[in-house]
Amino acid sequence: MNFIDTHLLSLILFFPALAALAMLFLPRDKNKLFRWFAFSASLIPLILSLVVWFRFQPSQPGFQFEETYVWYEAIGSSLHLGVDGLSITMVLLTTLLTPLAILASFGISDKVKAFMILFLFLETGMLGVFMALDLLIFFVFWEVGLVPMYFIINQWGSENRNYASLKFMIYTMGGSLGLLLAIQMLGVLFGTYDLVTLYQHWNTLDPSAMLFGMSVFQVKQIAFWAFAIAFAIKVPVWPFHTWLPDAHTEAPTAGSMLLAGVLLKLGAYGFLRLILPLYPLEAKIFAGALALLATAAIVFGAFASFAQTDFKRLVAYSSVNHMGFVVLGIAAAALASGTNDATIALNGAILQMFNHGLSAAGMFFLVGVIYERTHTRNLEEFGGLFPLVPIYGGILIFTSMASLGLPGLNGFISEFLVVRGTWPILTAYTAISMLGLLFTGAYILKGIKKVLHGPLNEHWAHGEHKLTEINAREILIMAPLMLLILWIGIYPAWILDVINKAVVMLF
Amino acid sequence: MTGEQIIFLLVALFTLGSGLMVVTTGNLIHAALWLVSTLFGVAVVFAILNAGFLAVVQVVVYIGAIAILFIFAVMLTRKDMRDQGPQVNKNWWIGALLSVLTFGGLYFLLQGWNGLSRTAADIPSGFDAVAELGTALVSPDAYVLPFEVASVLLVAALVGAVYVAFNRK
Amino acid sequence: MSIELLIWLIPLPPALAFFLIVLFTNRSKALSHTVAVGAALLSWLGSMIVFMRALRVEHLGEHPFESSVNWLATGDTWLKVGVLVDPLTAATLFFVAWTVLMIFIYSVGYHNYGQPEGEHDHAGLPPHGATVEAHGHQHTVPSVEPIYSRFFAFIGLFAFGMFILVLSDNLLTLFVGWEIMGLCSYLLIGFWYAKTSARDAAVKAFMTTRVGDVFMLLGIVYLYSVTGTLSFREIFTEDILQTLAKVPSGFLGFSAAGLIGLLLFIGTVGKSAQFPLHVWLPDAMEGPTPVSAMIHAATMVSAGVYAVIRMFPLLSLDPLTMTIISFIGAFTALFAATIAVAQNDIKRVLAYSTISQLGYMIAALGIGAYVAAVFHLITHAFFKALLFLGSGSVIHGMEHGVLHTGNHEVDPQDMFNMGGLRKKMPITFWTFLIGGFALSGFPLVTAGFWSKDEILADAFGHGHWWVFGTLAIAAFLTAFYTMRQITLTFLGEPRTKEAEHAQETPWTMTLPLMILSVFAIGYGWVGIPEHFPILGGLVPNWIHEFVGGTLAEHPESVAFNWIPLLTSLAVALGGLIFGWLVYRNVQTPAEDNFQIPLLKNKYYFDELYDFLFVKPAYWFAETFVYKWMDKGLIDGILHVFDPITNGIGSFIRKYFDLPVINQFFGDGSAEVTYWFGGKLRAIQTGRIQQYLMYALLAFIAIGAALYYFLLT
Amino acid sequence: MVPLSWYLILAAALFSIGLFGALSRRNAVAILLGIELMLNAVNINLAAFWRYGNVMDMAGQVFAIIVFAVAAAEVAVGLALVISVYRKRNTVIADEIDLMKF
Repeated sequence: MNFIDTHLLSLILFFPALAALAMLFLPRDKNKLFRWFAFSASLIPLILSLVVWFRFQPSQPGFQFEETYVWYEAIGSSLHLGVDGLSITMVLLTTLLTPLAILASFGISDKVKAFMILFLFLETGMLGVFMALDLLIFFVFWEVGLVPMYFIINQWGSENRNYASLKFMIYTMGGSLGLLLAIQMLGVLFGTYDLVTLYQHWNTLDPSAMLFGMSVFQVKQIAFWAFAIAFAIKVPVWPFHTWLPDAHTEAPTAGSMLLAGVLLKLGAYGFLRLILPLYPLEAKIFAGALALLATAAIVFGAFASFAQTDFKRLVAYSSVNHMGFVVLGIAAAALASGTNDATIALNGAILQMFNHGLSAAGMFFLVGVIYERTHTRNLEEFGGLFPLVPIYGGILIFTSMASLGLPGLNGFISEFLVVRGTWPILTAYTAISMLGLLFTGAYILKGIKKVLHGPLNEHWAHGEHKLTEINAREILIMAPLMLLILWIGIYPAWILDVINKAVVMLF
Repeated sequence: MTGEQIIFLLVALFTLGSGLMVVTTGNLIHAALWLVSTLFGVAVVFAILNAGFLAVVQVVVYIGAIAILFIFAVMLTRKDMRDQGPQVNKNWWIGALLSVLTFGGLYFLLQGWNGLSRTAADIPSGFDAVAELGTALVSPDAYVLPFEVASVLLVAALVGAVYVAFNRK
Repeated sequence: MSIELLIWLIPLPPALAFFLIVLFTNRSKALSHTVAVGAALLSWLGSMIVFMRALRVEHLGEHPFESSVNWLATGDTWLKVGVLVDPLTAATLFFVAWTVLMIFIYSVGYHNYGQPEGEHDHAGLPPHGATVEAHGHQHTVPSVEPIYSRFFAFIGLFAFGMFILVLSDNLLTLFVGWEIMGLCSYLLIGFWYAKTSARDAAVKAFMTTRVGDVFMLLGIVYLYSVTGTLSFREIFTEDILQTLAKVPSGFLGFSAAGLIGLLLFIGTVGKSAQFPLHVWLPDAMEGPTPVSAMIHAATMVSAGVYAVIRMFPLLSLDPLTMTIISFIGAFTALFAATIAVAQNDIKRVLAYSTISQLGYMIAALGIGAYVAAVFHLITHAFFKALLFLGSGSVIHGMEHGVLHTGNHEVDPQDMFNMGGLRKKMPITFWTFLIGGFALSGFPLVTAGFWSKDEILADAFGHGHWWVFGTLAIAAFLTAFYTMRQITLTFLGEPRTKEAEHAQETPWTMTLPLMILSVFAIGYGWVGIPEHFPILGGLVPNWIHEFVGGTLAEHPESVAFNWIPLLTSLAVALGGLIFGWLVYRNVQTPAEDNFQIPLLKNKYYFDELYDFLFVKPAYWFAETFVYKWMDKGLIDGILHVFDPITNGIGSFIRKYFDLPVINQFFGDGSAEVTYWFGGKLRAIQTGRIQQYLMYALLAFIAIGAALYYFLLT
Repeated sequence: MVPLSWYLILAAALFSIGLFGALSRRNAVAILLGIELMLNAVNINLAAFWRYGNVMDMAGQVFAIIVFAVAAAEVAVGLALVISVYRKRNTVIADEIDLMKF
């Protein structure tokens, strides 16, 4: 047990990857075995991260469960892992959503082994980003998460998957390019990639010194934008968002779940973990621009979502809209760091990340459920399905309402906190973003209206096209999500307390 | 010119002459017999060099085993012995030229070596070359490994020869 | 059990009922409605206990029941949420609990919503029509929603939302309840979701109220930012109110209090369907009738007014905001009343009358008549619930007639198809009459008279002449259209065969009507002004004493004046008589002189909004944002990279890779090697001796060369 | 005493003769005979260098012994090959065994 105690994080991080390697040695064509193997393999990190969650001391400053291993001594990079209140929530979200996503992809019968292996690798990649306390490790995992997702979209996606996967890959790689350069620069400057050390050095840099023939100020600005663009693409912030609808729409259901549930959070996490602590001044200078883009994401995301006729695309655009609130909160916090308003905004932003992970994953899954049965996502081809699938309909309405931000469910809490935090700091932007909030309602209702309500499309009522009710496995996937949605909505203190303490100590 | 030198010259002439006959005589049986005489000459040279064991082995192994093996081989491929065609190929002159060149080259190289006219030191008294050789061959700090490798080689050759020459009919 | 714990528990039974029905009992109709009614009964019981306890506490305003818990972590502090029962809450709780319980019971009677059950009405079947046999006819009815239980689940959640809203001690949970009700109204208005009109009405209701909600959220957020608290008791302290009144908001000269008040008020405008966000309420008639009663009378629209009443100390700080409120209230009162005159649908008339009456309350608040607003809110809740349930009963009876004749062309909700129902449905008639007279303000005996009179008296007494005038005209119109409705529906002779065959409804429906009519008459007596001639002082003006205690400064009751009283009498009686005179002989819509197209079409607001907001929103979303910006501009820019990189790539390929690398170096070296190989292969003779010779030649040559170059 | 050069020259001459045999003879067995001559020439050198160098170091003789072994192995395998080829192609003329050509 002692080994497990001292290596909790690395166990969580590498267990999926090891399981994926082990899967290579399983006999061929045993699809059932692959599915259950991958599913149970992804449960272990969940259990371990729950252990971490319960052992975590929210009031203790700094990182916990730290582990350091030699990795690349020559350039001062080490495998340094650790979590604080900010990353523990994200780790929990990841380890929670991965088993659910794997469970959701039990319906896949094509190249199951490869699919499951990619998923487990993906989990390691995502977890690595959240746990890394070393810039180079951070980047490595950042990219590790990218590759499996590319193949998942490219191999198991729907019609337009080539375009979508390529767009996703190139977009993200385009962002990573600057990120890598900036990371290298930091590494070269300080001879270490260790975040904890960098936090101290980078901000105590003599402002009059010259680096690479430029003033410190200019260098920092350049590095800031390199970081910011990489993360902005991942979040995505308007106008870097157009990869998202394509990728989400074309990805297989489980892929979309993780893409929306976790991968988008990587960008926001980058903002919180790297940009705010490393570039407080620059962030403050450019917070206005960031807020403008975030507001644009909220408003235009909502409108674009409203304009869709493709159900999945509608949900995909809703992510742009929701993640806009995260960025808005971050922008406000950057502008007024240290104030109580900033703390509230960040609380909201982080909770929104978690909440969006739950509701977006749920929404994508529900779209997937109906797509699996009807093989269409066109809203015009549905209609009046409620009597055929009452349970599904109920779950869809519930999850939609969480996405809409109905009070009593989780989305409201985080949106309220973000709006509360940003209002005194960025009043005009907050007011404009309300337009997005209004249209959040519009597109959610449009989705429900077109799918469940209205006259029944007889096509789905009889014969071979007869729509079947959501099955037990699928309900099992939704159940934990819905429970958490309701739980956070009614009593958010359990998670918000952890976030709040982390935010107070960090920023 | 000492007696030893005379003996040496005679032996050398005998050896070389026999060697020439080996490569030039038409009848292969004769060539094999001429080989026996050459090998015998070499054995004498070994004797002159005080390498008594080598001389004995030369006679026993080479003459007694290898040369006989040749004769068997010749007899097994007997048809060609009666071939009346030339025993050398049409490029024989190139071969001859190359041989002469080789000899000339070696001779030329030897000319430039200062240890050429070295004479042999006396064998220390009580030195038993055969015993020394035996010790050297089986001593772990000397040549036991090459010795063992050689034995392995022989086994391999034995197996290989049997395998190659084995008549599957 | 401590009273605080009991207060916490009041909202829970309906919520539990919701989950119970959704998760477990949804297959059983009887079990579902039992659970729902039982939950309502429990909440009612709890509310009554709390109400009684509240009555016994002196100075409840200063020492309310309250209790709170930590909810949201915000930096170093927590946002607390909790419950609060002060006089206002107690009074509201009283009428909410009663009306909710009545509506729940009524819903059981409204069983299957007036449609007969058919054998095809099994759960899971598409609701697109079922053939049923009733009264010897085969009928194809627009199918009954088979999921009966769903209705009770929804109204349970609805009641939960309302209790939360009423009991909460802070704006945030008030907003939570507010929005839960919004969701439920959406679900219930769209209950017959297979009908396109119901579906659209639901979306319209949700979106229109959401416009208000978004502003309200901003108001809450603003208030929270400025004061750092959302608790009513903490906000309504002298210090905070003074600060709020002084701090400028930087927006059109409003003080912070004014702007917050305005933002919160916009929320109410949406929720209580005030002009200009009133458009959703008439369409909300698409829902089942108990729902209409729920939304219009007891809960949702009242919630809007309740919120304004609740925030009155804040709102009253800025005179500009107050002016806006009174203007919107008075305008809505008149405006909706004029529309109601021209409606033929029995429920729509009531819908517009609701809007109009809510305008009354808002206007009353706008002029500072706090107690009058509360009084009217309560009386209105009772008599409007009564009217809606009564209209439901009428429709139920009419549908019975429709099923009897089998003529589905006849709209059972059109008043011109009715007439003479007083004989067919006597209980419904008498209770409806009571409700209608209360609405009209029939003097002395009805509750509506006292509350309406108090508003008029307040308006007159405080010198708000134009408010007084507007409301008086509206009151006249109210009496007029109410009488029109009663005349067309119940009086005269049946105009259609269906009306002849209408039947009285079962006891579960009439019992709530009777109970509510008791309140519609009796509740007025708790608020008779002290100086009222003859009656004043016989019964203490309890409502003024009790509710007035909510405010820090006990409001002064206005001095008695004959002018508003006489006006009130005149408009009420005048309207009723005029309505009866005009409509007693009218048989068809063509004979109705008030069917003015402008009024009939509700001043074309739907069309206007469609043109101004809905269509542009669609255009903006679909064409501008998606087609032009995302697909056109952003993806367009991205797609430019494709030809550029492709162009560079193919250029390099065409002019460098292919000729230089491939042909010259690649293929070239291969060709040279091939040529040499062809030449050199002659030496590959297969003859071992030749190879040996080559090797030797090379050896000698190399050796000679080495010797020559190295050793010499 | 016989100088070292004599032995070396003898060995060189014997080697050249063997080389000529290996290069020129048509018969495969005869080629092997030439090779035997060359091996013997080497052995003469090894023995001579032992005798004229440090007598205590038995390396020369040891290697001569190993050459014997190699020669024996070579002859055994070589002759086996010759016999095998003869069986298959009915010839031992080296020039005619030229399958491995272009």
